[in-house]
Formats: sequence, structure tokens, C-alpha cells
Amino acid sequence: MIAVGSTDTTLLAAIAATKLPFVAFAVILLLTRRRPRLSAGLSLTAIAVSLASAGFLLVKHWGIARPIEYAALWLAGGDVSVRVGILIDPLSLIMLAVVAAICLLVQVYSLGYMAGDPGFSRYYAFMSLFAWAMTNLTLAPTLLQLYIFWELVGLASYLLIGFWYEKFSASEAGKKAFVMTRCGDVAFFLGLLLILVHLGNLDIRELNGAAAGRLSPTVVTAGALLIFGGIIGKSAQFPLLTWLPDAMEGPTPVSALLHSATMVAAGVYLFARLFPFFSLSPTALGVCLAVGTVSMLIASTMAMVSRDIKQVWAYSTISQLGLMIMGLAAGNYVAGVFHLTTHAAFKALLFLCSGVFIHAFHSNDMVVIGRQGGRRLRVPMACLVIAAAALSGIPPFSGYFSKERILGALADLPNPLWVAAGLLGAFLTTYYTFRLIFIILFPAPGGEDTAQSHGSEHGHHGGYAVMAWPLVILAAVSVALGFGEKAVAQFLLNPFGSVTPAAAHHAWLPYAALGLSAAAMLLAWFEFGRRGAGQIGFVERVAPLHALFGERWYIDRAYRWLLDQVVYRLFSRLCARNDQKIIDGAVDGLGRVIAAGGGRMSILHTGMVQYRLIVVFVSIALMAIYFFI
Amino acid sequence: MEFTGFPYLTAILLSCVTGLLVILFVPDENRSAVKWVSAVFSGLTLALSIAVFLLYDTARGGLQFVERAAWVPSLGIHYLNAVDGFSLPMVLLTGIVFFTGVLTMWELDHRVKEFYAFYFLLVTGVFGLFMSLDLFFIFIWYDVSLFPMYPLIAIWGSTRKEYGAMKLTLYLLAGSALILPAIIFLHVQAGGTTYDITALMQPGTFSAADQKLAFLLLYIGFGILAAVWPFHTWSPVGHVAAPTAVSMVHAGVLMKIGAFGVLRVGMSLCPEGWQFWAPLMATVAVIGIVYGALVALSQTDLKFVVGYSSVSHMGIVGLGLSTLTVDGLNGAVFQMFAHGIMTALFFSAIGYIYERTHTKMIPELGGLSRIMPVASGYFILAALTAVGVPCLASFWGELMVFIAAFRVYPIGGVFAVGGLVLSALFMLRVVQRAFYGPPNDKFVHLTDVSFRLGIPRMILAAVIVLFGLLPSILFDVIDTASVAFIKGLP
Amino acid sequence: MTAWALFVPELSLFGAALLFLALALVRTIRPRVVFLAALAAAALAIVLGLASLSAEGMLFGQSYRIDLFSQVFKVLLTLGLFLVTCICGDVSGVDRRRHAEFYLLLFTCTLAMMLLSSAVHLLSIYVALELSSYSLYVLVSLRRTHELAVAAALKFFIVGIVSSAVMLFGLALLYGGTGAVYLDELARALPPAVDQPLVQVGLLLTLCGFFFKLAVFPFHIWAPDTYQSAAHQVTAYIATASKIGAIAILMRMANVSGGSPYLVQVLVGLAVLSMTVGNLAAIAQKDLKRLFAYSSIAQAGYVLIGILSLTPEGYAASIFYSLALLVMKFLCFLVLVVVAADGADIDVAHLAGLHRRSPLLAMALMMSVFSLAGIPPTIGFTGKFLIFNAAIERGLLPLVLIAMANVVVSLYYYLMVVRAAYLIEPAAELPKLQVSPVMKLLTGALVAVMVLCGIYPTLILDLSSAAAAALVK
Amino acid sequence: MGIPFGYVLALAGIVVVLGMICATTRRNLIMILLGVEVMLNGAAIAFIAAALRWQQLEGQAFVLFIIAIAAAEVSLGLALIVYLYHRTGSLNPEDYQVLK
Repeated sequence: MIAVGSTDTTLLAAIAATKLPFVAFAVILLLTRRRPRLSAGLSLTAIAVSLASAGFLLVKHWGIARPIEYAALWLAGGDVSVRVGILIDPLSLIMLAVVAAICLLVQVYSLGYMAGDPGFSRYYAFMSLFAWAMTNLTLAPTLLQLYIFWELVGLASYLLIGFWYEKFSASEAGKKAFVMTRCGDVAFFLGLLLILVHLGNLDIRELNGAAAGRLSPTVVTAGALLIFGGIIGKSAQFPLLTWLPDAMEGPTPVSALLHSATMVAAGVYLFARLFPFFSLSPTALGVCLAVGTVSMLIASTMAMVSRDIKQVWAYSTISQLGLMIMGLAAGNYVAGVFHLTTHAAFKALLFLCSGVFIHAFHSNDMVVIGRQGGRRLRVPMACLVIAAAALSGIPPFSGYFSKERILGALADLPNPLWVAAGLLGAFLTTYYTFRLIFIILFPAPGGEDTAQSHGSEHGHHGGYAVMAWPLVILAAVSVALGFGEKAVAQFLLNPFGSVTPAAAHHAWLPYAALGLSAAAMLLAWFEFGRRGAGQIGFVERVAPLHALFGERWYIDRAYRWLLDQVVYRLFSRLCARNDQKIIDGAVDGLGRVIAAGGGRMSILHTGMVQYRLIVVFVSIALMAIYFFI
Repeated sequence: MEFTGFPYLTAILLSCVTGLLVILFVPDENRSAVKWVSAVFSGLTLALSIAVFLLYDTARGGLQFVERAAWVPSLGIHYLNAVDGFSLPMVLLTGIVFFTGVLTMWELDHRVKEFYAFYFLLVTGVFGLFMSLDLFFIFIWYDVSLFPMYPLIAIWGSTRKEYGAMKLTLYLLAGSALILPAIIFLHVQAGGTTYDITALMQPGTFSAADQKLAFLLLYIGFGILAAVWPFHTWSPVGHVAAPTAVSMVHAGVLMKIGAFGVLRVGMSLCPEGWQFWAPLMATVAVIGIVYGALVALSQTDLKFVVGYSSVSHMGIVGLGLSTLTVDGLNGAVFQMFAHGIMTALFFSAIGYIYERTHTKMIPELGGLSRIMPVASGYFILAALTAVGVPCLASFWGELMVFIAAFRVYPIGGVFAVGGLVLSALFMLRVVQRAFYGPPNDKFVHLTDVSFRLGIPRMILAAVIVLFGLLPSILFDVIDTASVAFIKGLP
Repeated sequence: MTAWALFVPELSLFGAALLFLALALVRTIRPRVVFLAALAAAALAIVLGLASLSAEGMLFGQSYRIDLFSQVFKVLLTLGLFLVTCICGDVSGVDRRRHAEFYLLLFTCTLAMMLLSSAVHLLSIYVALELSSYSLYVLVSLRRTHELAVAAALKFFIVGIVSSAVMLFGLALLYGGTGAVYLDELARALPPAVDQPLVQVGLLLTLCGFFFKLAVFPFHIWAPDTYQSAAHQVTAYIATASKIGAIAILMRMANVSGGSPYLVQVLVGLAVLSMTVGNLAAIAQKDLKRLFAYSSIAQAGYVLIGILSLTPEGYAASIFYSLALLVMKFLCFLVLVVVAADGADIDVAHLAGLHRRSPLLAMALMMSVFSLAGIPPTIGFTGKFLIFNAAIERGLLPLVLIAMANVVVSLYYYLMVVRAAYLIEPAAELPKLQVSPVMKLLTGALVAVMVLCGIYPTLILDLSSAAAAALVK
Repeated sequence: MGIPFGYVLALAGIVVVLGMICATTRRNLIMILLGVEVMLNGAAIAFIAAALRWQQLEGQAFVLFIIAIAAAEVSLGLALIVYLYHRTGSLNPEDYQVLK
């Protein structure tokens, strides 16, 4: 390894943070598959050490200005050499800490949630695989390494979504997630190739530095857009957003970890990682902004009508990721990253809380949960409310701070449309969040009778305490994180030298946002919360709108049609038919013609002796005549 | 006559031939003796292959372990064996697939002796081809590795076995019908004095026109064996019909012979022909990648899916070869190796499943992961490799090929990369239909792979992961050859 | 008297023929004795042939040349005779009383072939050719119980005499055009006469007679019926030894032809047609011997490619291929004779279960048909390789491509034979075949020869090259 | 000496062609045999002409051999034909084509 400028403890810690989960994964898969407790222990130890290392690194390098990079040549080729290594800078450190922390919490939580599952060991193996891939993705110094682990987190996601593979919908969802993100990844990969061909390497620092200036604007724009394709896929942005709600077929902790807090955020992370590079192309930023906005809005609308608690959070994740992308694309690096951080905490919390409900009531339906007495699970309920408040951007919860920053950045843009969209998003977010909260908290009358039995079954699992602690910790973080805003911003901006002024000069903005949130909350309370409310949202009263939102704007249908009719029925069938009838048919036909010719030829040889003589004579004559030609 | 040190390469060949002869003299009835003899000799061969791989001096590069003896002096035919960075991975691959193939067929109980005898003959030819540097011997080994396929498939095969065997044999020998004239043509054009590739490789030996003609013949001839579109239809049919170990060797090694032949004979001797036809090769390869994947989408037989995926993957190899760059060659050879191990694992897993369930039809399976998690695990691992998941061997080959292809043929490169989506689609579809979902009641009584039967699959899986994590072991070796090769181009 | 010493191999056969003539008159002799006598005589002939391998000289007023070329062919012929005799232990296809006559004709025919390989005078060529043909006509008709054998012999006879009449007319034209009757005179007279229709057509018509013997298109039409109708051993003889004599004389004639483009083109056409017609027709055959008949026609096409190269390499390749043909075709017939021990015709399908009934024979059959198809590592491949090498040196790449396409087609029916022997299980379980140890040894030895000479052809190739050099000299 | 070589050759050619026609058109085994004999005689005429042309004896020797061999040919041919006639009572070549 070539050290580029720091002591060995940093390297050691970084290696510990990134490599141990792989060891855990390999050991579990190979050796301890039949011993679930040991497997869980291994996995937890690995991720705990990771978290400790991440914490150590964060503390040690708090305030670093110059990134630290370690690299080793993994593969040398003609024009390409693949380097692997570790890049330590504020962004990667924060992300690493977030990833390790949430991984650990979710794994602890899973001890209770997954208890007794026949695939317990496998679950922890895959979790470790994910932790390994995600930490390495975070610390990747080159785009190629990032891409490699990007694919691997995709693999982990596939395996974990389809963890209960016997359920058709789960395996189907896993496949869908993999293939849809693959579509984005292909764009990402092409972008990678484009940059590689024109720049000569894929070093992130070089790409963000002066070297990128050598590239022609067209290449930068094309490269940025292609890479953004990967972000669209991974972060489930429009138009590749439909896999994420389906991914909720996986176990809830998986949803919490991969499909809200960390993996899907990898897309945003990549955007932040290459923020200077993206900044070189206004066109690309414009497209990103548009995509982020569209995703944010339509995902919110979908969340407004869903009754599935996890689906709501899934849509919300898409929407919040869109918001982060908007923030970044609007040019505010800190806003995007900070929202990524806070979102990781409160969204994980939301999922984990929901997981407790689902675990307890064996239903994803918020109405059922409410009716069966969801509110009596006090700790989760309280945490859920805290997280919901954070999501809605209500002070003093962390979401408020990060959202304000993004809205401020949007307000900085010349076109007021963006900030309007952002505010609309904030309104919708609060509405669907509190719609859910109120439905659970104030169930419409109609029997809480079955609650007891479920409660007892829950106790039977005995994992409640294990599951509660992570909730509490996350709730605390969600509350506290917002106050670290300034410090984080300072830390993040260190490498850039200057501190951009905070978006404080839009004094009206917090009031507008808060006002809208309050209005949304009121609306939600009116429709769902108050005694005797019909629990029917305004969207549901307009049937076409309800259908549109409920059907996810028909995006899924379009894909289904494309896949079934175009890919399968048209191309695939056509090719298969062609292969059978034309290409292979030609071969077989040739064979048949030869065989038939043989038959004819054979019959010719059974003629009467004098006919044969005629053949002889005619041939001789022809040969003789040939001389004269 | 020239032998440097212990003749490892001849030892490999002799190990196969001795195994063959010993098998022939074991009494018919003693089946387990036949199997043990096969295991011992194939293990010995594998050990020798590994030894050669490890002893190869990458710092020095070039041809090593050279064994040369005049064979037919009047025609300039030599017994000339050597390995370089291109053939070394292939020798290792053959060793691995050979050994694991023997172990995979451990449950065989029908005409055991004959099976292993033909199998050894087949592998002898494959080894010979990879190691030989004399055109005459290359052709001999080529055919030796082909004709045992007929009895192997026709006797021990399954679905439409006679049709598949006949088609495969005739199709591949039709390829050899182009190769032989091309080889002799080159020999004659070089003055008719030698068949030694190293001598014929000297620049300026052949005129450009000769090279174009000869390369086309060689490309089509060997390309048939490499399942180059549109000469690929023998391959899925053959895969489906062949017994497990033969499928493994067939997809794992034989198809590589085709690509290797293009590289060793066509590209080495006719570099200008190669340069002339490279755009055609690239086009055909890209069509193969996309087309293979599309056809695989609508197959219902496990082996057909793998067969068409092989067409797609060999397209990647062809694309790499057509780029005329170091990375392209590196990637192509690596991909050959990776694809070999991967398909061997595929067929090994399918073989086990077919032995138990007696069906390869995807709709009839389902939920196997619950019933035989380990066997399914091997298949899924192979599928993930096929999909191009990083840290599994195939990824690196694809990566290098795509990088090179994108540089040289941007449009073709885009289509080829787009093929990745399709490959993910059809592979995962198969995994989902056959292995996920509720278990089929018919199969619940079946048992999973035992440790002993699992050994060959374990070896293959380990190799996939090893080279996925540490690709440089292989790349460093290949690089020695491809750098020199590209530098030597006119 | 030293001159007569050169003639010893022929004399030994002549003596043996006389012996069998005598034995034919003694009706009471046991067939076994006749067989052993024939075996001994044939073995003796081989020994004598080998002993006189390096002999050289001219006999009978310069009309009979003994050189390495002729001696090599004589060894091949005696070898063929010996091999065929080996499978005559039980000539069930021929009436027991006629065995002595059978050997008489066999030996006479071989003698005629040997004469043919040395004859360098047009008249001696003609007489030797007729002698060999007549022996064969009668041999074909000797088959017992087969109603159609005589009819087939008659057809064979009619095509034969027509060909010989055509050839005779060709000889007359040749003689009329050049005035030469010795081959070395012809060698001087022909090259300047490239444009004379009389001479060129005469030469072509002359070659027709040899084409008949070799069963080249369009003179092949006797082959299927004759192969099928004759006794197995006779068919084996026709397919092996009798072809070799024809190859020898064809090469001698080609060597003096002067190589006009016209002749080469016609030969190319005939070679292509022979291969194509033979291979295509063979696909449709069920009867094993009939299949081999068509296969022989195709093989004749390959031999012709070597000859029409008109180079020493081409001749050497053809000589090599003659040996290859001898060994591989003989092996096929050996299997045939053992499987059809009762002397009846068998279909390809009757080979079913052979791998169980006699693994050795099944293996031998597989190797020999692969060799016939030209799959390495067998002598058949190496022979084809040498022939194609010569042809491409002559610039005949397209011809070689066509020939290789034919190889692929031929593989189809050869594989059908393998399929029958290895794959198909007989409807009823058949007993194991009784193969005597000697026969096993012979089979094993021939398979070994086939493989070893295929992989390591140097020795035989050097001999062939020397023989070709002697021919060209 | 008066007749040019070409004329005699033409005559020989005509005779050979007549023989061919006889051998191919007459549906009678014996007539086929006769046709071939005619062809042989045509060849013999050509030999005589050539012998005259070159003033050599070889051509005439040929003719003597041809006559001898033709006799052998007829005897063998007739033997076969007679045998077949005894068996089947037919001389029509169309009756002898059963092999497939």
C-alpha cells in the first residue's frame, strides 16, 4: 500500500472498518450456517468494530482539510489499471459513520426481529456482505472501485429483498430491484467508460480537481448525465422509481437499512462525491434538478394514498432522496449531504418502528394496525411520532434544519418554480406522514379486540427489548442531530477552503415552510385524526386522481407492458423464433437437402445396366467435347 | 530436439493418455476402480497444470516449458509444446474442469468404463491443443477433442441426444473443414517448409491478401466452435443433450478452443487479416451478445438458458479479441477462463438437480432452494457470475473487454454493455422460477448435495471467488503475452 | 539369370495360382487345408515382396520396369492379399467345393495387379488390366445362394468390357497421335502434344479404363451392385487390393501425361463428382457393403486429388493414402465378416449392440470409419492431409475446400455406423461374438498401425516419397 | 498407303460409336455383348491405321491381342448370360435390376 500522507492508525482503522464485515460474511457462509447465534455474534462484532473505527477516524480527522488517500494496484493492464484503496475526507467519513452506525443498530434490532427465522445465519451473512460493500463504496478513491461496490450493494439488496424467497412477490421484487438498478448501472458504467476514455483514469480526486477541466464540455455533460443515470437507478428516482416500493417485500430491518437509510442514499452520495465534477456542467445540473423535483413530487403523491405502512415510507424515501438531489443540484453541497445524514437517522427509525408494529400485528396495513391497538406499543409509537416530525421538518427535530437548508438553496435559484415545488413537497410530506400517524394513533372505531392475542405472541418472540433500544438511540439522534448543523457544514466544506454563506437571507422561508407543514398537519388531522373523521383523504374523493396515485402514475404498468410485450413477446420471441426457424432451420434444412439428395443419387444407381452405359458414354462425350471449348 | 528441464507439458499429455490406457485395461465390471483411476489421473493432471501455472515465470514472459522435437522432417512438422500467457490460463482451466468433471460423474453407472475412456481422450485433445505450437498438431488435437463428443453425447446424453450429438459433431467438423485448408494454405504460402507457428509468425511471411483469406477461413472455422453468431445453434442443442461432465467440458473448455484457435492461429499468423476483419468480428460479437441474451430470455430448459447465455458470453470474448488492444486481449482471455469455470459450475449444479428431479424444465421445478439449498446455491453463484457481479471472476473479463471495446467501437460497446441488463433479466428470471418460490411437493423428499458430491462444485465455486477477488493472479500472466502480442503488430 | 530374380514375387504368386488350379481339380481336399496353403503363399509373397523392395531393373524387352515405385505397390498388393486371405478362414459365401478356385482367381488377380504396377508398355498394361478384371468378374459370380450375384457379375462385366473397349480406343488414338507405345516414349511425346485433340482425348479415354477399376465417376456405376452381391471376402478384396493396382497404373499414366490444363481440369471435375456422388449416395444406404461401395467411390475422388497434383508430393501422398485405404477398409470388412459369419448381407442396423458383443471389434470399426472420414489421429487423416497439402501447393485451394465439405458429409454416414455399433441396442439380446485370438491380435495390430502411422507418419511417408521419386525419375 | 490416317480413324470412330449405340439401345444381353465386340473392332481398326501411319509392328500386335482377349470376353460373357438364361429364361437386361 502506498501511503499518501498519514499515520498507520488511520489506515488500520480504515481497513478494520471496511474489511471485517467481509470476513464475517465469508465465515458465516462457509462455517457457521448451522449456528445462528454464533453467526449473529460474528456479524455484530464485525460491524461494531467497524463503527468504532469509523468513530475513531471521525474524531481523529475532525477538521481535516486535505483528503487522505491510500491505494494499492489491484490489477495492471494495458491502458487501464485498477486501483483499490481508501479515500478519507469529510464526506466519506460522515457517510462511513452513518453507514456503520445504522448497520449496527439495524443488526441489533434484527436479533429480535428475525429471531427464529430458519435463514437467520444467511440473513446475517447477507447483512455483513452489505456492510462490507457499503463501507468500501463509501471510502472508494476511484470511480471504478465505487462502481464495483455499487454493484455489490445491489447484489446484497437483491439477496435481502428476496430473503423470504418462498414468497413469490419477494423474489419477484428482488429481481425487479436488481434489473431496474442494473438499467441505471449500465448508464453509470457507460459514463465511467466515457470518462476513462477521455481522461485516462477514474480517480475521484482528479475528476473533481483541475483534470476535469481538460475535458470538453460535451464530454462532461454526457459523462455527468450517464453517471446520473446510475444515481437514478440506485436512488430510485424518476423514471426508475418503482422498484423501491416493491423492495419492501424484504424483512423490515432490511428496508430500514438498505432501502431508506444507506444503500439508496448511495446514489445521492455518489452525486455529492462528484459534486465538483457535476458542477462543471450546468445542463447536467438542470436535468438532475428536474429529475429530483419530479421524483419528489410524484413519490409524495403515491405516499398519500397507500395504506401499506412500509410503502408509505418507501415513497417517502424516494421523495426525500429527490429532495436531496434537488439540494445538491441547486448547488448546495452541504444541504444535500446534511439531509442525507439526518434522513438516514429518522427514516431508519421510521422503518424500525413500523417493523415493531408489523412484527406485532402481522400486517402492513396501517388501518389494521391502528384498529388492533398500535398505539399501545408506547415506545415505538413515541419514536414513530418523533421520526415523523423530523420527516415533516418540524423544529427542533433534525429534519427541520436540513430541509430548511435545501429550501434555502432552492430559493437561491433564479427560477422561483423550484422553491415552490420544494414547498409543495414539504406540504405533501407532512400530510402523508401525519395521515399515517393519525390513522394509527386514532383508529376509526371498529374493534381493538385482537390486540391482546398479538401482544402475547409478540412477547413470545421475546425480542422486544432488543428491538426497542435501537429505536430509542435513533430517536435521540434524530432529535439531536439537527443542532450539529453548523459543525457538520464547517467540516464538510473544509476541503473546499471557503465557507459558502448559509441561506439565511430568505427570512420568509422558514415561516412559509412551517406554515405549510402546519396546514398539512391540520388537514391530516381534519381528515384522519379528529374524532369521527371519515379517514378518507381528499385524494380518495377524486377517483381518477386516486387511481393515478394508487397505480403509481402507471409507471409500473408501462414497464410491465414494455417488458412483456416488447422485450419478451417481440424481441425475445422474435429472436428465439429466428434462431429456431431461420438460423437453425437453415442448418437443418441444409442437412435435409443433402440427405434428400443422397436418396435421389442412390436411386439413380439402381437403373438398368444400359442406362448406366448411357451415362458413361455421355460423360465421356462431354469430357471429349470439353477439350474443344 | 530441445527440452528445458522436466517436460511438464508432455507429462500432462502422458498423464491423460496413461489414464486412458489404464481405464481400458480395468475390467468392465469394476466400476469404482474405473472411477478411482480416473480421479487419480485427472487429479495428477490438475496438479501438473497447477504446477505449470505456478512455475511460469511472469517476469520473463513469452513461451516457456518449450519442448521441441522434429516429427516429420520432410514436411516441417514438429512436436512442439510450449505455454505462454494465453495458453497458461487455458491449461489451468482444462485441468480444473477435467478433474471436477470426473468427480461430478461419480454417480454414473451406465457403461462407466467407456465413458471415462472417451472423456480422457477428449481432454487429451484439449490439452494438446492448448499447448501445441505446431499447426499440424493443433489440427490433430482439435479433432481429437471433437469426435469423442459424438459417442459421449449420443450414449450418455438426454434430451434429443442423437440429434444433438450428430448436429454438434457435423457442425464442428464443418468448422475444421475450413481450418485444415487454411492451415495448409499458410504452410504453402510460407514456402512449404514448416508448420511451426513460432517460425510462421515472423512478420512479412504472408502477403496481406493471403492473410485476409486465411484469417477469414480460420475465423469462421474456429469461430463455429466458439459459438460465434450465427454459427452458434449447435451449442445450445449440444449442451442440452450432453451428460453433465461433457456439458462442463463442452461449454467450459471446448468453446474456448474456438476462441483460442482464433487467437493462436488466426491472429498470430494473420495479424493484417485480423485487423482487416476486426470490424466484422466486433459486429458479429455484439450481435451475439445481445441476441444470445434475448433468446435466453424465452427458454424454458435450464440447459438451454445456459447454452444461450454462453453464446452471449462468448460474444464478449469475441468482442475483446476484435479490439486489437492489450486490454481487449487480456479481458477476452480472462473471460474465457472465467466463463469456463462458471459454465462448468452451472452444468455441475444442473447435473445434480437433473439427477434428482429428472427434469430440467424451469416450469416444473421451483422452490429448490428450500429442498436443496447447497445445490441451488451453486447454481445461483454461477448465475450471479454470469450476471457480472463484481468480485466473481467473470466481472473482470467483462470489465476489461468493455473498456477496450468502448474505446475502439463506441457504438458496439454501448450495445454490448446494454446486454448486461438482459443477462441480469434472464438469469434472475431462471433463478426465481426454478429455485425460489414455494417448494414443489414432488421433490420434497430429495436430498441435498452431500459433502463428497459437493467437492467438485466447491472447487469450482472457490476458483470463481478466488479469481474474482484476486484477478491479478491471472491478469499478470495474460498480460505478458498480450503486451508482446500487440507490440508485435505491424 | 539375375533378371528373373527380379520377377520372383510375381512368380511365387503364379506358382501359388497353379497350385490352386491343381487343388481345384482334386475335389476331396478340405477347405481348411486350402485356406492354410493360401495363407502361407500370401505370407511368402509378402516376404518376397519385401525382400525385393530395393530391386531395380527392366524385363521383357523394356516393357516391364521394376523400381521402388512398383515394388512398394507390390508389397501393398501382397499385403492386401494376405489380409484378405486372413479373413477367408470361413468363406461361407462361396460353395465349399469352389474354395480352391476362389483362391486361384484371387491369386491370379493379385498377380495381374502386380504386373500392372510394373508394366510400362501400353500392351502389357492392357493385358494385365484385362487379366485382373476377368478374375474379378468370375470371383463376383462365385457367391453361393445369392440369386443375383451372377446378375451383378454380368453388370460388372458389361461395364468393365465397355470401359476396356473405350480404353482400347483411347490407346489407339494415343498411339495414332504419338506413335509411342512405351511409357518413357510417351513421356517425351506427350508434353509437346498438349494441343492435339487426338492425343489428349486419347489419353483421357485411356485413363477411363483405370477409372473403371478405381470406381471413379462415371465409371463407378458397377460398384454398388457388385459390392453388395459379391461374397464378403471378394468385396473386401475389390475394395482394398484391386484399388491399389488401379492407383499404381493411374499414377504411372498421369506421370507421363505432360500435365495439360485440360487433363487437370477434367480430373478435378471427376474428383469432385466422385466425392460428391459417392458421399451423397452413401447417406441413403442401409446395406453395409453398399454403403462401403459408395464410400469407396468417394475415396477414389480423394485419391484422384493427390494424383492430379502431378507432383512428387502428390504421388507420395497418394501412395501413402493407398496404404491407408488398405488398412482402414480392410478393418471395416474384417468386422463385417465376423459379424456376418453366415455370409449373408447385413444392414447397418445389424451392427446394433456390437459394443457389447465385441468391444474390440466395435472399437476397430469406429476407428476405421473415423479414419475413412479423415479424423485424426488416424492414418486416414494423415493421408488426406498429405493429399490436400499437395493440392494446395498446386494452387487448388477451392478443390480442397470442396473435398473438406465432402468429408463433413461423409462423416454423417460414418457416424451412423458408429451409432449402430455403439448406441443402438438390439431388439433381442445377441450372443457375444466369437473372435479367435489370432483375429483379435490382427485387429489390434491394425488399429495400432492405423493410429501410430496417423500420428507418426514419417517412416511410411519417407518410403512413399522415395517411391514417388522413383516414379518421376 | 493411299488412304490417309484421318479417314481410317474416322471409320474406326464410326464403328466404335455404332458399337456404343448397339450396346445401349438393344434390350438384349447378347446384343450388348455384340455391341462391345463391335467397339473392340473399331479400336482394332484404329490400331491398324496407326500402325500404318508410324510404320510399326506394335499396332498390329495390339490387334492380335485384341482378338484373343475379345474371344475370352465373349466366352466369359456368354457363360454368364447362358447361366442367367437358364435361371430366369430372359435375356432382357431390364429383368436384372432388383438390388437397392
